[in-house]
Amino acid sequence: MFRVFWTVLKRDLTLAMRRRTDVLTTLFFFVIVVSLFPLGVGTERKVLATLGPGVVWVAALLASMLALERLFAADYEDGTLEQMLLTAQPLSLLVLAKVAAHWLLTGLPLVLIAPLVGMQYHLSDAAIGVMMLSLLLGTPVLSLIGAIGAALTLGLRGGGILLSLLILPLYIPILVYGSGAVQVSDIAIADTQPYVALLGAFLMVAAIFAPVASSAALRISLE
Amino acid sequence: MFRVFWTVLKRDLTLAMRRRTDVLTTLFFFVIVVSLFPLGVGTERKVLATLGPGVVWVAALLASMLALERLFAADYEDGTLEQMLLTAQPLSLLVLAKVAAHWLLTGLPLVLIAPLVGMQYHLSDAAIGVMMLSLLLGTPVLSLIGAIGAALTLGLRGGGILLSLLILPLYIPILVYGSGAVQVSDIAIADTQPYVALLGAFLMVAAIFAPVASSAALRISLE
Amino acid sequence: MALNWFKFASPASFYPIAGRLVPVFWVLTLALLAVGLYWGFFQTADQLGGSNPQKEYYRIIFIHVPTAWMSMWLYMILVGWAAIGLVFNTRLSFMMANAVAPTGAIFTFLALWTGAFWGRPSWGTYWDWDPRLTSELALFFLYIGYIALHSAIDDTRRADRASALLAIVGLIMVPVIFWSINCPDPNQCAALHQRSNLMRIEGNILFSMLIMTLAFWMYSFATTFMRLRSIILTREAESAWVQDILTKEARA
Amino acid sequence: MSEFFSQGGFAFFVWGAYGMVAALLVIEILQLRAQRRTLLARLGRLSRMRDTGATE
Amino acid sequence: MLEVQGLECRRGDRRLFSDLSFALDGGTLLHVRGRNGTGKTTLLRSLCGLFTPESGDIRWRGESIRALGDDYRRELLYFGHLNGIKGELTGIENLSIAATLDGDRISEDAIWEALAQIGLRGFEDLPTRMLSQGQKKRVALARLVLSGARLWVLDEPFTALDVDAVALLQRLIAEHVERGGLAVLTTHQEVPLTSGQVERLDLGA
Amino acid sequence: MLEVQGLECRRGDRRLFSDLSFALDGGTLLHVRGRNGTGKTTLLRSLCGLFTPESGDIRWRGESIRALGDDYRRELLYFGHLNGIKGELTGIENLSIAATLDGDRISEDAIWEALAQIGLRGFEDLPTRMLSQGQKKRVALARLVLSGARLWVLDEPFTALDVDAVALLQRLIAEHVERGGLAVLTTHQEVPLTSGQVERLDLGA
Ligand code: HEM
Ligand SMILES: Nc1ncnc2c1ncn2[C@@H]1O[C@H](COP(=O)(O)OP(=O)(O)OP(=O)(O)O)[C@@H](O)[C@H]1O
Ligand SMILES: Nc1ncnc2c1ncn2[C@@H]1O[C@H](COP(=O)(O)OP(=O)(O)OP(=O)(O)O)[C@@H](O)[C@H]1O
Ligand SMILES: [Mg+2]
Ligand SMILES: [Mg+2]
Repeated sequence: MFRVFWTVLKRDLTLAMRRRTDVLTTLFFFVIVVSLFPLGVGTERKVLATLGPGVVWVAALLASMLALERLFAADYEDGTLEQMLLTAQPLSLLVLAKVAAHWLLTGLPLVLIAPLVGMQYHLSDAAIGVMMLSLLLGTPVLSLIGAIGAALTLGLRGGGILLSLLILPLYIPILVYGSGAVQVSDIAIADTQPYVALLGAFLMVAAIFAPVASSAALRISLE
Repeated sequence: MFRVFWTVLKRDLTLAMRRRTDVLTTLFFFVIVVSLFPLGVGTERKVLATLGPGVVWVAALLASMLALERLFAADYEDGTLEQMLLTAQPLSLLVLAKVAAHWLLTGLPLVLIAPLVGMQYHLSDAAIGVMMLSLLLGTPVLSLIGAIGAALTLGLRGGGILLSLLILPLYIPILVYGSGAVQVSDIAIADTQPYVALLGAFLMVAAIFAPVASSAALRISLE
Repeated sequence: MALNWFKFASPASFYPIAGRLVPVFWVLTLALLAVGLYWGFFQTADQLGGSNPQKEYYRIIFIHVPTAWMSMWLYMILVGWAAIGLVFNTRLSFMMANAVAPTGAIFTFLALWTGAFWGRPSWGTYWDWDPRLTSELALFFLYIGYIALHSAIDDTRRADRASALLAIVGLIMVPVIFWSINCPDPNQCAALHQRSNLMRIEGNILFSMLIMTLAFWMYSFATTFMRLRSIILTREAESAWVQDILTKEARA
Repeated sequence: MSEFFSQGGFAFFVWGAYGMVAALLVIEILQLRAQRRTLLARLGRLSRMRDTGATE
Repeated sequence: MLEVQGLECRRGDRRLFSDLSFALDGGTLLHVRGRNGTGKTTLLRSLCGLFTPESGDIRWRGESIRALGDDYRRELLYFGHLNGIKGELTGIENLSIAATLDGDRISEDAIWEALAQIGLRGFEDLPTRMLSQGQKKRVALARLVLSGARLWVLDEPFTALDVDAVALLQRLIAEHVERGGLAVLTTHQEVPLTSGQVERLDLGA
Repeated sequence: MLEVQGLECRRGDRRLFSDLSFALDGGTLLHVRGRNGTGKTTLLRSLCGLFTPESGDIRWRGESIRALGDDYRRELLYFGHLNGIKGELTGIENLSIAATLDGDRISEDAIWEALAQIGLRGFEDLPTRMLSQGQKKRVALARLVLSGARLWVLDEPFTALDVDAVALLQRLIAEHVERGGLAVLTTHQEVPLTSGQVERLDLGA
C-alpha cells in the first residue's frame, strides 16, 4: 500500500520536474498577488503590517485554487486517470498521493517563500514564524478540499471560475484561523496555540475524508 | 465598418445570453473575493474603510483576469476565430467589438455591484461614487490589456494561471490610480479629478493600441 | 552587403563563431572580476561620510548597481532581438532573445537581493514600496512571464513570436509602471525621487563599479552564447551540419 | 584577515549579497554545462537511432 | 492567378517541405495529397495567409498575398478541420453573421434558400448544437453556396458527410471551377472529381 | 464467466440500447459492432464499471461487478480511445508505474523484454511524447504482454497501427483467448480474427 502511494507520488513529482514552469507559475502568481495589494492600499508600514496576514492567506487561497484546476486535468486528458480508476488499488489512496504531490509542488513553495513576503509587509520575525507554521498546516487542507472541487469540475468549460465558486466558500474556516493565528501572534505568542491546534485538527479530518469524497467525484466525472 | 462592429458585439451578447452562467460566475467571484478579506483581516470599521478601495480594485483585477481566459477560447475551439481572421475586415475592429461585449458582460456588472461592496467596507457615499466612476473607466482598460494576454495564451494548458502571470504586472498603473482615486475621495472630493483624467487617458490609449497588439497576438497564436 | 549579413546571421555559421568567443569572454570575465573586486575591497575607504553616511555595507554597490543595470540592459537587448525576429522573421534573433532571458532574470533577481541586503543596514528595512524597487520587481515578473510563456507553448515558432510580442508590450509598460508608482498621487507629482548621480561618486568606487559592470557584461556574453549554442543544437538537430558535429563529438 | 571578513560588523549583509551573486552565477554556469552535456548525449543517441532505423 | 514559388514550411523543428512551386489559373482544381502529417493542412493554411512560411512567395494575381491583405481575403474562402459555426446560434444566424463579416450583403431569403438547397429545410432555426455532426458540416458548407469568393481552399471537406452530401459538394465544386474559379482541396478518401482541369500535388512522397 | 442481463444505457436524454443480454465463457472473443454513435464505447465502459448503466446487471463469475470492486478490476484490462500513457515519462517508466498500480511485481528486465517484443527496441527510455502516434500506441499495447488479466476490453485497438503491429496484436489476442482468457473488442475496420470462439454483437441495427 505504501509502495503504491510512493509510486504515484514519485510519478507526479517526476512529471512536474520534466516541465518545470507549471510549478513556478503558482509561486509567482502568489508573489504577484501579494505584491499588488500595497500598490492598491497604500504603503504605510502600520497599515501593511495589519493587512499582511490576511492578504497572504487570501493570496494563498487563490493560488492554491487556481493551481488545483490542473490537479487531475492532465491525467484526465491523456487517459491515465481512467486507468487509475481501473487498477485494483483503492482510488482514495491514489488521490491522496496525487494531492500530496500537488501540495509539495504548490503549497510547500508558498510556505517557504512566506518569509520574503512577510518582509514586504514588515511583519515581525515572530509573526513570520507563525505564518509559516499556519501555512504549513493550512495549505494541505486547501489542497485536500480543493481536490473535491477539481474532481467535480473535471473537463467542464469555464472550469476555473466555476471551481472557485464551489471551493472558495469552503476555504473560509481555514482562512479565518490561518490569518487569525498570525494576527494574534503579534500580541502574545502563547495565544496562537489554539489556532494551530485547530488547523491541525482540520488537517486530520480533511486528510481522512477529502480523498474519499474526491474519488467519488472522480468516478462521477469520468462516466 | 460600424455595421461590422455592431454585428460582432450583438453576436457575442446573444451567445452570452444563451448560456447565462458565464456572466454570473465573474460577478460572484468578485463578490466572494471581496467578502473573504474581512474574514482574513478582521472586521474593524476603520481598518476596513482604509482597505476597501484597494481590496475592491484587486478583486476587480482578479475577476476580470479570470474571465478573460474565456474571451477568445470558445471562438478558438469551434473555428469561428479562424474564420474571423480570414474575413476582409480589420481584425482589430473585430477584437475591439469582442472586448466591448466582454466588458459589458463582466466589467459593467462589477461597476453596478460596487455600491453593495462599498457598503460592506463602510465606505462613504462620496467614496462609493468615485469608486464606481473609477471602475467604469478602469475596468475597460483591464479588458483591453488583458485581451493581449488572452490572445497570447490561447489554447495553452494551464492557461489561467499563466495568463495572470503575464497580465497582472501590467495592471499595476490602473490599480494605483483606480484605488488612489477612491482613497483620495475620502479627503476632499475635488482632488479626484486628475485621477479620473488619468484613467480616462489610459482608456483612450489602450483602446487604440491594445486591439492592434491583440490581433497581432491572435495571428501568432492561430498559426 | 545585406545578403552577407544575413548569411552571417544563420545559425549554422554563428554556432562555431559563438563557440570560439565563449572562452575569450570567460577569461575577460575572470580578469575583470579580479580587478574589480580587488579595487572595490582594498582600494576604497571603509566608511563614507557626507550627506548620506555609509559604513562597510556600501560595498554592495559594486554588485548592486551593475546587476541592476544589467537587468535593464539585457531586457532591452531581449526586446531588440525579439522585435528584429518579428519584423524580419529571422530564426537566429529569436534564439538570441531566448538565450538572453534567463541571464537577465538572474540579474534582476540579484539586483533585488543585493538591494534588499543593502537596504536593511542602510534604510533599516529589507523592502519598501519605493518606485524603483517596485518597478524592478515588475521587471522581474516580466522576465518570468516571458520565460513561462515560451516554455508553455510546444510549437517553438509560435512560442518565439508570442513571447516576443509579450516582451515588446512589457517594454512599453515598464516606464508607465515606474511612473505610476513614482507618482501615485497626480496632485503632487512634483515630489519625484531624486535620481542618483554618477558624478558625485568617489573615483575609486566609481572605477571598481564600472569594472564590475564590464565583468558582468562579459559574463552575460559568455552565458548567452553558451545557451545560444544549446538552443541552436536543439532546433537544428536534424540538419546535416549538426549531424556532422554530433558524429565528431561521438568520436572524441 | 578576520577584520576583512567581518566588514566592520556588516559581514552578514555584505557576504550575504556577494554570496548570493556568486552562488547564482556559479549555478547558472553549472546548469549550462549540464544542459549541454545531456543535450549532446540525447541528440547523439537520436542520430544513432535514426542511422540504425534507416538500415533496418 | 495563384502562384507559389520556392515555398518552405516548418512545424516545430521539422522541415515539412521545401522548394515547392506551382502556378494555377482560373478554372483549375488542385488536389493536394500525402500521408498523415506530411503538411497538407500546413500548405493550405499558408495559402490562406494563416501560417507564415519559412521562406518562399505566394502571389495572387501577381502580388504577394501579405501585401494584398484584406483584398486577398475578400476573394478567399477557407474551409478547415473545424466547422467555424457556433453551436448556440441557429443556422440562419451563423450564416448571416458570416456574410456580414465577409462584407457581402445577403438577404435573409437567400440564406433560407441556401440552407434548403444544402438539404437542411426545417432545421434553419434550430441552434446548431442540436444538429448531428453531418448536418453541422452542411451548415458550414452552405457558405459555399452563398459566397462569391474566387478561391476556395477546402481541407478534407468530405469527412462526416453522407453520400448525398458528398455528391452535392462535388457538384458545387465543379460548378465553381466551371465558372472560372479556383479550388485547392485535400481529401484522404479517393473522391472522383468530375470537371474542369484537375492538377495533383503529392507531398512527402 | 461474464454475464450481462437486461442492460440499458442512456447518454444525455437518448436511450442507446436496452434489454441487452449475453453470457461469455473463458476462451471467447466478443466482437462488438455498429455505426458511429450507436453506443459501442458506452457498452465497453459499462463492462469495466466506468459507466453506470440505467438498468440491468453485469456479473463476473456469478457476482455483480459493483460488489466485487477491486477483485474484479484486478482481473480486468481496459484499453480505450486514449492511450493512458504520459508523454513526459519514458516507456519503461510508464509501464512500471502501470504494473505497480495493477498490483503486479514485474522486474525491469521483463519490461525491457516486452517493449522489445512489441517492436520498440531502442526507444525504451525516450519520453513517449517524442514517439510517433503509432509508437505511442505500441507502448500502451505492451501492457497486454505484461498483464496477467483474465478479461481484456479493447476499444478500437487497431487504429493508428501499421500492418506489422496489427498482426502482432491479433496474435496477442489469439494467444490470450487460447489460454482461456476473455476478450471484448470493437473495431470499425473488418479485421480477420484467427482463433478461439468468436461471438458478434451488433448494436443499433
Ligand atoms: C530591493 C531593493 C533595491 C532595488 C530593487 C534596487 C534597484 C535598483 C535599480 C533598478 C537601480 C538602477 C537604477 C538606474 O540606473 O536608474 C539601482 C541603482 C542604485 N541603487 Fe538600488 N535598489 C535597491 C536598494 C538600494 C539601496 C538600499 C540603496 C542604497 C542605500 C541603493 C542604491 C542604489 C544606487 C546608489 C544606485 C545607482 C544609482 C544610479 O546610478 O542611478 N539601492 N537600484
Ligand atoms: N501546432 C503544431 N505544432 C507543432 N507541430 C505541428 C503542429 N501542427 C502540426 N504539426 C506537425 O506538422 C506536421 C504536418 O501537420 P499537418 O497538419 O500539416 O499534416 P497533414 O498533412 O494535414 O496531416 P493529416 O492528413 O493528418 O491532416 C505533422 O507532423 C505535425 O506533427
Ligand atoms: N459525454 C457524453 N455526454 C452525452 N452524450 C454522449 C457522451 N458521449 C457520447 N454521447 C452520445 O452517446 C452516443 C453513443 O456514444 P458512444 O461513444 O458509445 O458511441 P460509439 O458506438 O462508441 O461510436 P464510435 O464508433 O464513434 O466510437 C452518441 O450518440 C453520443 O452522441
Ligand atoms: Mg490535415
Ligand atoms: Mg467509440
